[in-house]
Amino acid sequence: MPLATSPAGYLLVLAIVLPVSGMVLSFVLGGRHAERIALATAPFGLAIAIAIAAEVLKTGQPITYIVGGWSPPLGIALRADGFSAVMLVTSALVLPAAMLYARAYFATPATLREKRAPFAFWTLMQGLSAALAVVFTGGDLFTLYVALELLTFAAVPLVCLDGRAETLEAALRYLLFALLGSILYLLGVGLIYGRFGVLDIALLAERTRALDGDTRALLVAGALMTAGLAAKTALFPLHLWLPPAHANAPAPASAVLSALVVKGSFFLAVRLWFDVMPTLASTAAMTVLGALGCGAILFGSVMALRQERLKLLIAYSTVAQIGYLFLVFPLASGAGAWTAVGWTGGIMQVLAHALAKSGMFLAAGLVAEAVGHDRISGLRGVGRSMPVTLLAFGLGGVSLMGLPPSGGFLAKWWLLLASVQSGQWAWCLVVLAGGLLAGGYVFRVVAPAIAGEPLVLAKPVARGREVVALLLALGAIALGVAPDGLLELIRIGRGG
Amino acid sequence: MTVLDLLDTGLAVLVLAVAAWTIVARSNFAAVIGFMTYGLLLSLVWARIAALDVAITEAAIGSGVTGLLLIGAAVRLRALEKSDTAGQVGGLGRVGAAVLSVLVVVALAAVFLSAEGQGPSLAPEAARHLPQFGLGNPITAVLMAYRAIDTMLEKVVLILAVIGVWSLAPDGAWGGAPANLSLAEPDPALVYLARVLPPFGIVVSIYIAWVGASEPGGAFQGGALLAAMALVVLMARLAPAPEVGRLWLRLVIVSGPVTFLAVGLLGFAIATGFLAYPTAYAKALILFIEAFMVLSIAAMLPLLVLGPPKVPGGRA
Amino acid sequence: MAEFLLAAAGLIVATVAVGLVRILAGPADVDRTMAAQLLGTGGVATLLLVAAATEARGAEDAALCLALLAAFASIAFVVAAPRRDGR
Amino acid sequence: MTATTLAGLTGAALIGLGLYGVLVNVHALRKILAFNLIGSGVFLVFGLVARRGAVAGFAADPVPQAMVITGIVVAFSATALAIGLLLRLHERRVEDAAAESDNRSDNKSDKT
Amino acid sequence: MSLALDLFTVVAVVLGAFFFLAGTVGLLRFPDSLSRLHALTKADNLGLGLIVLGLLPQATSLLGVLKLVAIWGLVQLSGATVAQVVASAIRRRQDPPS
Repeated sequence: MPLATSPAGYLLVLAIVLPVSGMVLSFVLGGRHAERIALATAPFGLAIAIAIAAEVLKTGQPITYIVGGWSPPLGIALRADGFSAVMLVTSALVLPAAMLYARAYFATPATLREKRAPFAFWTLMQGLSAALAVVFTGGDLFTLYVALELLTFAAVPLVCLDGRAETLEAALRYLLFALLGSILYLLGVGLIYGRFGVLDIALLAERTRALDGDTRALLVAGALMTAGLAAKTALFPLHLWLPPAHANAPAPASAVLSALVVKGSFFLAVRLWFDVMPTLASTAAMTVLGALGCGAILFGSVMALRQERLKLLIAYSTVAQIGYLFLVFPLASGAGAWTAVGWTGGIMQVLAHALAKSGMFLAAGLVAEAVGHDRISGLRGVGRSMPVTLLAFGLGGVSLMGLPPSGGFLAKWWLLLASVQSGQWAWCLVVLAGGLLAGGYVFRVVAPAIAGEPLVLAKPVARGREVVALLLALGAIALGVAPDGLLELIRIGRGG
Repeated sequence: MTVLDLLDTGLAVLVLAVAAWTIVARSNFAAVIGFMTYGLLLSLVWARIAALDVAITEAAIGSGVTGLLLIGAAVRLRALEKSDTAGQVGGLGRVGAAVLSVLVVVALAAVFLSAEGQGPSLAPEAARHLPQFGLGNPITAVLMAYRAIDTMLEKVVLILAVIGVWSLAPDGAWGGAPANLSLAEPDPALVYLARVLPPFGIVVSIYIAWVGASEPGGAFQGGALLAAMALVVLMARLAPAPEVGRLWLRLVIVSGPVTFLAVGLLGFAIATGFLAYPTAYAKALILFIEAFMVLSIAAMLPLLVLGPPKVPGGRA
Repeated sequence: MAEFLLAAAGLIVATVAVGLVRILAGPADVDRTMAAQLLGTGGVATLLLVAAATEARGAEDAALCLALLAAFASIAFVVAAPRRDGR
Repeated sequence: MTATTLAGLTGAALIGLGLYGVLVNVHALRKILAFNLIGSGVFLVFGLVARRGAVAGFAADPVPQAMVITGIVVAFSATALAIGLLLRLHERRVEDAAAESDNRSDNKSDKT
Repeated sequence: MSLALDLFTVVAVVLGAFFFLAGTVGLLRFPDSLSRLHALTKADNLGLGLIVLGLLPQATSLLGVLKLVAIWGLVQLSGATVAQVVASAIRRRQDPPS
């Protein structure tokens, strides 16, 4: 494993420093400057992310940067493998999309120097961007703890920007779950350090592989960290905080919370079981995670079917889609021949859901703005008055259901394939059932929306914002023709 | 059993008893007071396991800013408490929670007892490079050099927390100042204390921050003490709470992380890379960053205690 | 000598610990605050004794911090507590 | 048993107590306190790890101790944010209840 | 010489501990808040004062002496303030809540 800085390693530093500087500068200058800085730095962020992905793809190797020249275990390494790279690019796409969309929501009025909600939104979004960059590139378990907290602190206040009592309650509940999650994670970090005196992931991978003898500390650590990360990812039955938080947040915030923030803690759970302690990922433990995922798929989908508000429906759908992610544990761990397919399917699910769900939340936000409410029963004919918005919602739905051609289809197809090849048939049934249920809750919205007379809108919305939502949903569809390069990239750094 | 063992065991029992009290106490206020004494006892425990830096941190934070934060909350929530009849979940939930908690404790205890004796350590490694910084305290080297990026990011966490707390303001109050800490005119004795104590406090803070280079102490501890002094002044109403829209306030807040970031980037030019220090100037640069971090912390901690802006916004 | 100082430290911890009963019993919040105040002073004394007995570097500085903040809890209580009939 | 192991076991017990408190207490302020108990228990575990790293004349391993200091800062920020949310929520509920229960036009809306 | 100093330390520390004990007993046994406060300030003043006095001969450096004296001074200042402030708080609220 490389423990030296790669030639392009400085890109990882830039990926972190750029949003941090932007956030700090926005905080100082405030007002309209915060918005300008956020939007102006976004293209550079995307360029850095793409450069990292290109470099990883070109060299076929993870990129490493040794911070301060202090090699682990004493110092800290930043590291980006293929999974990191695709996540960086995804967040560099979704965040700016949500920001562009949010300009109308969170504009500072000309009469004021600075306004509360816009100031908080634009600084916190950049904080989120920085937090995600550290989550995806951190190579040290304690640095990743700090990254998790950054993520929490940037995400929670976004939920209650409108200041209503319900949103405050949702934010508080979210915060308590998240804090419990990160403290459990931290406890695991302490136990691992106590066992090896090392927190660097690459070094730990070597140590755990060479380990024979007492694995008690590691198993306890693994269990605690997984529980903590599951709470932060809202894995069933620890999902209680997610629906109120994601449904009550302003639409652009909901989009990034569902698309990216829950993926951050999932990303770390994957790091833990696939990189830090792959040899300890017993079939039983992985099956438990998969089973919880199944529970999430079924429970979340059924709950989504029963919701009366559009945003709550989408939020419960997130609970269900997170369930699919956890199938990656039984389907991609171990040494079976199917693991490559299972892995690709799992990662594809992360990407497809990020794009589809952000598009759907943005679309739902537009509907709520235009109609004045988001009760599903009152949305008959909305598709006729807002065709672009409804198209965005529908295309996102196609990906959630797993219909071809879409990223969601490929993800579910590969997950099915891996479960068949590995003889773990039970997962197949749940994946298929989840697809059907998703069809149910998407059609519940779409069918009446395109029927009947066009709904009279209380307030028209800007075409540009509809296009942003549509582009995200189209991205989820476009993943369905995944180029080989992407598939190759996703696997770089695996099984090393 | 030696006297020392007796002291340690007694402390442990005491810590656990007070902790249990904060869980079961009926009134919130009693629980909060319990929690404050808990923090104090904990700093004695830290002193006993050779973690004086942590003991000082715990003493500075636990008996200073955290206490004020919690007491303020307990008092303001008192009305709520009375309407809240259900203090705890029902019997079955309690049993479940107890079983889960006991399981966790047993698992942890098993790990600790199975591996008694020496564990892995980076202490020699951390000490080996100390001379090149001219530092005597390895913890400062860990925080400011080996794991500098964590420390830098932790300051970003603090900024995000400030933004988060500020974002809870009522819309009309934005740009204004947080509410007064004291509801009534301060007692003359308090005003006297607030005049006399801060000069000593400033000296002690600077001493603690400075001595951190070679002995237990450091920027965070110094900053936390300064923050406590600022809060004493605010409680006595000798100075008004600052308005959150002020440029100077925001500059002070970010000065620590910005200096850290700037010196870190400078490392690309004058040293081997990000957050690397050239050997000749290492100590000077570290102390330079720490000076601004003290300032940042001394500004942010009181702001977190003060809460969101409340004052202007013309409530008519 | 060290043994004696530690014994004294233990004695003081035990003594003020007994005083913590006031936190449990109250009856008023002001009594609870006083118990915390006593423990604070006791903590300073204990740290000083431990510092002298074990030569733990920095224990005196920890005591210095505690001494600086000795009045903090009580003042916070008085300042935050509303007036007599306050809500 | 050494002072170090004792501190570790104290930490473990604190984590258990705190976990129980978080799960059992309904009031958010008490949950926040309990969360802090877990936090300090976890820090004590780090303290144990640090102390067991006392090799070759060093009193303790400085790396976990430094992490505890970082952790304390983060835990304080978390407490402050949680309390901010809780107080604002309380305030909002009082305001909402007041707005609901009396709609008189001469409502002065003075809260304290 | 050293023996005399040690003896001095022992006597002062024992006396200091005694005052802590007295303060605690007062805090527990006295019937009302004001007299409890009185007991408390005794512990603050005399208890810590005597212990600091007793430790002075054990100090190894001038800085150590300075710190001890500063600690004593700070606790005195705080103690006096607390006594005043808490006393007026007690007077302000004759009927305690909760």
